[in-house]
Amino acid sequence: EDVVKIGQIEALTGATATYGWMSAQGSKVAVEEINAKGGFKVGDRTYKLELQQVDTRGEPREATVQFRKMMEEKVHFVFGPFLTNVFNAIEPIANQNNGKFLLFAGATSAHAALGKPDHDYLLRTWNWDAGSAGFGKLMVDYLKKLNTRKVAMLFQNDAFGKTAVDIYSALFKDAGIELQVELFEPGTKDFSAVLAKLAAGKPDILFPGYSDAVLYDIVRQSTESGFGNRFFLVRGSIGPALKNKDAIEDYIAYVPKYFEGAEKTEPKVRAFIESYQKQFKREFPYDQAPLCSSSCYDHVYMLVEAMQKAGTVDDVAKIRAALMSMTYEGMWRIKYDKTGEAVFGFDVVHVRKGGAIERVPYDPTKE
Amino acid sequence: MLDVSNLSVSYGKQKVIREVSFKLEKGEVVTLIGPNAAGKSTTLRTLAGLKKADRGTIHLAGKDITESSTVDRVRAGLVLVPEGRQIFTKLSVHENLIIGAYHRADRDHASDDQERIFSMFPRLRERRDQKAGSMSGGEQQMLAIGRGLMSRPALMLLDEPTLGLAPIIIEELGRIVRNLAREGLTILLAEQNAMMALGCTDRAYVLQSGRIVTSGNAKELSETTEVKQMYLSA
Amino acid sequence: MTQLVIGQLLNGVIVGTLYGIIALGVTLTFGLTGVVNFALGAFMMLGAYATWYLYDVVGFPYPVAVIGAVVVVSIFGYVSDLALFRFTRGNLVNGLLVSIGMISVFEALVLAAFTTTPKDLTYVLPGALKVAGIVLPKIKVAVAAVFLAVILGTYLALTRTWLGRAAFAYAQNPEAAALMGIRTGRLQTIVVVYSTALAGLGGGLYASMYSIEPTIGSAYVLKAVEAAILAGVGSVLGALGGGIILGISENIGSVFFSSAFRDAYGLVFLILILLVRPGGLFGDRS
Amino acid sequence: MKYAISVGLLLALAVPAFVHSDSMLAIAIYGFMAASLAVSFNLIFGFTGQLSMFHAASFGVSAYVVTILVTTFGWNFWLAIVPALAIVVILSLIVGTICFRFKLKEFYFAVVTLAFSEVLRLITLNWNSVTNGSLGITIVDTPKIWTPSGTFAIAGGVAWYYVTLALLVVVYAVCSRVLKSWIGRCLAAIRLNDQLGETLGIDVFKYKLLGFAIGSGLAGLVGAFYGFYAGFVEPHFLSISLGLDIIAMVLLGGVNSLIGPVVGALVLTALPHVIELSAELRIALYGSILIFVILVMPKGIVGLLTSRNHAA
Amino acid sequence: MLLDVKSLTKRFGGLTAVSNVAFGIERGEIIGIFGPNGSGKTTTLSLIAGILKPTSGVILWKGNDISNLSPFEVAQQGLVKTFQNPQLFPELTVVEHMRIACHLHIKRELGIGRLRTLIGGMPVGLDRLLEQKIDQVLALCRLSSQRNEHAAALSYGGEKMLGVAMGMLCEPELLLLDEPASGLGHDEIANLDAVLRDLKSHGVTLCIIDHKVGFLGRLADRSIALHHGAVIASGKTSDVLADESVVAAYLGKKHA
Ligand SMILES: Nc1ncnc2c1ncn2[C@@H]1O[C@H](COP(=O)(O)OP(=O)(O)OP(=O)(O)O)[C@@H](O)[C@H]1O
Ligand SMILES: Nc1ncnc2c1ncn2[C@@H]1O[C@H](COP(=O)(O)OP(=O)(O)OP(=O)(O)O)[C@@H](O)[C@H]1O
Ligand SMILES: [Mg+2]
Ligand SMILES: [Mg+2]
Repeated sequence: EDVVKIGQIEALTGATATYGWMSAQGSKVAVEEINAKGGFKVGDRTYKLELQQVDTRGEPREATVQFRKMMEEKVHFVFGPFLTNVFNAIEPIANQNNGKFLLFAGATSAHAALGKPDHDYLLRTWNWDAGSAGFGKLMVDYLKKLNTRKVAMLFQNDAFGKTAVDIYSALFKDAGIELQVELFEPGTKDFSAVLAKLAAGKPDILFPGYSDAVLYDIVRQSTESGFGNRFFLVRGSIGPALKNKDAIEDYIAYVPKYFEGAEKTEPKVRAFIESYQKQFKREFPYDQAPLCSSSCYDHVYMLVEAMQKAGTVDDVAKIRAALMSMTYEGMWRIKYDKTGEAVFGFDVVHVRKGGAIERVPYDPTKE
Repeated sequence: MLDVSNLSVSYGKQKVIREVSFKLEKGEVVTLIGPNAAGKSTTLRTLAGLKKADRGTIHLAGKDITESSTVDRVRAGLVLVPEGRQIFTKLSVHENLIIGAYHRADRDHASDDQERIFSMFPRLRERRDQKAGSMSGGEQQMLAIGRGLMSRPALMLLDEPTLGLAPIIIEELGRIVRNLAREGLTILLAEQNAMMALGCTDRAYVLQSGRIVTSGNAKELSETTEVKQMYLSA
Repeated sequence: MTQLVIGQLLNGVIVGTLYGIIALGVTLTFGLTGVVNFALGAFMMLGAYATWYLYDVVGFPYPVAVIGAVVVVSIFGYVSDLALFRFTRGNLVNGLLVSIGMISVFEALVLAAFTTTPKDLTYVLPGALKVAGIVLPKIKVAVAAVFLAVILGTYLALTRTWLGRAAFAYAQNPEAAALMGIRTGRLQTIVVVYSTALAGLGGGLYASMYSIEPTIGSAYVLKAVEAAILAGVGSVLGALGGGIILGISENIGSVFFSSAFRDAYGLVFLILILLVRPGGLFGDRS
Repeated sequence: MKYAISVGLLLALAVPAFVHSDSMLAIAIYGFMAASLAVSFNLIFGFTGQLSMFHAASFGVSAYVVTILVTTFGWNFWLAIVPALAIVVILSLIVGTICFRFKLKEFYFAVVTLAFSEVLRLITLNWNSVTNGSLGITIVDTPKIWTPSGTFAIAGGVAWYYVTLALLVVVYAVCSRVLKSWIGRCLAAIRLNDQLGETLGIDVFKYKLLGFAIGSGLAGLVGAFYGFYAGFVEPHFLSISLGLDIIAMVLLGGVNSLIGPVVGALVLTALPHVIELSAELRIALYGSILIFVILVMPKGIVGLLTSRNHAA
Repeated sequence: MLLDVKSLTKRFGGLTAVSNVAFGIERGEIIGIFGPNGSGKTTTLSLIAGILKPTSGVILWKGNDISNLSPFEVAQQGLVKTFQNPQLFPELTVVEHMRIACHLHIKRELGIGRLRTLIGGMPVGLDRLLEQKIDQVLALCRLSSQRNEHAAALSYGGEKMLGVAMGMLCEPELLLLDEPASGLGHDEIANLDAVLRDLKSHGVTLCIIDHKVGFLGRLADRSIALHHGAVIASGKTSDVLADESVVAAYLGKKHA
């Protein structure tokens, strides 16, 4: 019986683990499902998947060693990393192995590397803030429509925070919106001082980043102490809004999919959530970056489909070509643009005081 | 009161105390004299439970305490005033004394006893609130003795109590020891200063290289030429 | 501006009491067992999770949940003392590393049981007090009051009781303490367990103010260690004072300068104070 | 002992002839650099008795200085090491002078050096224009070596393997010479009873500072190389967790010798890659090993082995 | 005058531990310091040795004021003090203590040339000389048999003698001894007496505190007596010990 190895290189523990940990679970669900069904056929042979997940702990050095090992073990498909600094660290090693494997990266900094020489291996599975199909611009436009003149950005002082600030500073500038920026140390729980300081600048809306862990605290502290009750965010869930629904005025969030709603209307989403619950025997974490697990889940299936289309499990150039030319219909409809950046739809969710939810879907794959 | 028989103690492979036996009656003052490294401190530390004996038994007031912990021995009335004082350097004189009464049932009334100690060593009263660690060597020695008395022991072990004391205080100490014995306290002294020791004790044991070589009535012992030569001329 | 500053001054005090309660545990354990128990942060995290579990999952009333959490954490503390800390007494570095090892173990346990997903307790006491334009969340005020009461109670207990005296004596000379009839082993166990209970209480109340994750402890224990040192090890009220000074310097520093340097403000303060008084603000000069 | 070390060194020299796996070499290379850090740390910690939390800062500052000089200002790598070491030594002299003048000891010293180290980390993290903040700096240059048969770049696992092995040998040799000299005795006196040492005529302040500066300088030397092998520098280089990892390595190997930290560092670097476990289990295992080592082998691996020998 | 102490005063808070003390020491003599407990003897020697800083007053060493030097600088000038409570390097053996005490000798001998030993090691001749000297001093102090034992295993008397031995290895011109004989037995005191006389004959000046009046009374040429921090008597030792105020404050009864 033949196996196809899939590697996944993410932080599974440590302070930066939230997204990597969820991603790892999504691919795990997909792999177990596929194997439980007896694997998949390419040509006349049946293959099973072997998932190798390593924990970088968010440490670039650790990641480089683990990544080297994957390359030596001839893993042709690697998912991750999500973290920008980890991606930067393994990039040179990946370049040396160009042509031998495909990397389904998530890091924002991977955007800039797409299409560069020696980067044929690189695909970017999440269309993030930056780029033509990214949602950053759409979000800023949405704000503009609300007559926003000044935004206060409050981000974690880490690699992603810095990247986000760079991206959005430019976007806000183009849109003519004034910007106030404060960065906080990872691990901060009391935002009172920095919120008070930002509030003193009288912004129209607060733009906090970027994981639920801090969102719950920021939204609560900001509304409780009267520092502001309008929020705008591009990561995380609407959980904090619903929890403080009577204290907020507006809460506008980019959500790849509004899972609580989608679960009721889309059978594929329902199936995924059930499968997740069966696999891990726990509640599905709606407010914990469900996009990471679900998108990894979809991408595993998409990859399998691409292998079947290409008729090979190890000719990565062919598989890449197949990926680039296909449209996958899973929980999302996913395409790759010509640079290798994934394009798929997402929702803007606007929660208003009292908990009323308005959902504005965008689907760039249709254009 | 105290009955030690066939006590042997060693550090690692080195035997320091060999088959030592002796007895103390209630109210008696007995001295262990002997040159440096004879094993006096080791004997006392073993009696106090700070050091484990290899062999032999220790009975206090008829009870076998060979295996008891230091704390249990203190509670049974056996108190050691250790060599080198070991006072609580960061506590004041007053606090050091009070802590001496820690294990007593009536410890909340310990201040009466403190007065008694102050009258024995007036210097301590003058220094009541000074940090014990900053006191002179001799003052610390007085404090250590005072602290030992605060626990109202039945048997008190004094390890070189004259260490660093001025002659006038040594003489005073001799008087204090005799008075305490008269009040019913049993005292075991370990001393180099045989002159003082023999002057205030009833009986003495001479310890050499971990063995008891002579023993007897203090007066008689101090007459023997051997002891005279060895210990009294300093 | 003055409102902003006063508001943050008060917030600094409140945050400082939380540092203070953990710092008290640090100070007591260090003073008595010679070990810096870094795992107090992990105990605090356990306390927070236990409270969340008892309150939000099981459904006990909040105070009962907190008390339950304190009990649970104390049991963990007792077991870890019996199994581990007993063997590292008086050895700063070994104790430090054992406690760091424990952090890993506890974090792994919580991770396995509850995942990295942050938990946010159902609000216990929502709303805020507004006085002269300064807004203070009710829950923070209440929590700070409890911490203050506990620290002052500990102070009174330690200065007025024999247990406290014995503790101080033991810290200085264990052998002499034994000669005074002080049961040293038991005393140390009491202190280790008490400081873990404090951490459990800290965690339980923490959970009512902030969201919780398996890693919350590490930041707080560092702050607590800084507070304890700043105050001078061994000083009970100093732990509180040190915590408050740290809390204030962080909050006020963040208002006037970049918040990205938040942790540095307390540290600079710490360095300055130790240079003027090498034994800490409330400690003796030595 | 000498014999064992020589044999170990010979074996180490031969390794690349047998091991062709790039990731194995990478583990060895990181192991050597960790070992160099641990050995230099133990000069301050094990032999002078100062629990310095400044080691990661020395390491990181030097890594940054060399990187910035090379990538931004186009300096030659070897030349850039000189100012980097100078800066590290000066910083350690400043920090050391402050701590030792004010007689900060033990835990107080640890926390104050930690404070300095954290302040430096925060500066590195937030001085965006120079350090590129949290993203760190990617390094593409490779240092070159001149030999009679031409210059060649230090690139690839094997070259770095030998370079870092040489680095370890240099660091080890420096520490060993220092400890065998009169300085070593002064350091021991300081560690065990500085008041007595002072009355015997030892300038406690000077030798404390000397030990601290030598150890920190050596950490700086490691930092200079580290970034160029890893391919990046980032603010985590100065983090507390690196400092704690170094302590763990030293204790695992044994504080009382120079070779102990080497052993501890190699073991701790390799361990996570040898045993593959789920993430939760792995941290639990790491914690348990740490606890086990300290409770069961308080003298570390080397201490355990040598005491066995003595008994036999 | 080798050492000249002028109006030396030391206050601790409200307590004046040393008050206006003045005395001089000539090269080659042995001077004794007597006085009741807490009279300021140790404090005086600590001031001279630089361990404490005087509140006021000057300490002239060969004419230079040394009152603001650190202990190690004072030691380098040739003034070494031993401790009343024995001080040790825990973990080290007796001979290792002695090697550390050779620090000043090596420093004097090699100076900056010590840097060369970093590469080449210690000159063989010097090394051998030092080891010989260590053995000699250990023999004198009756510590030879415990040469390789941990110093913590010594009895109290042994610890005190180790202090004296280390002091001797520093090769001081003036050795300040704080109660060297306390805790020593008769035999050891006799030996100490001989050792100190021998030191004197080799030109070392000695200043000794002790409560063993018999021992120090025989040894010291000249003495001073302190009481409440002030000098109450000075001069020939026998005269000082016969002084009425000394008898009243210190001896309790006339000393033989
Ligand atoms: N901790 C120890 N480890 C090993 N040997 C020890 C230890 N303590 C004491 N000894 C040895 O035991 C012997 C007896 O020592 P001890 O301290 O009992 O003598 P002592 O009679 O009290 O002498 P002194 O009058 O000098 O205090 C000595 O040879 C000493 O070296
Ligand atoms: N650091 C200090 N702080 C406060 N008082 C001190 C300090 N050091 C010494 N003293 C006091 O100064 C006085 C003189 O002390 P010193 O040690 O000089 O006495 P001494 O003559 O050596 O006595 P002894 O014969 O008992 O050793 C004592 O009363 C002591 O309590
Ligand atoms: Mg003794
Ligand atoms: Mg004295």
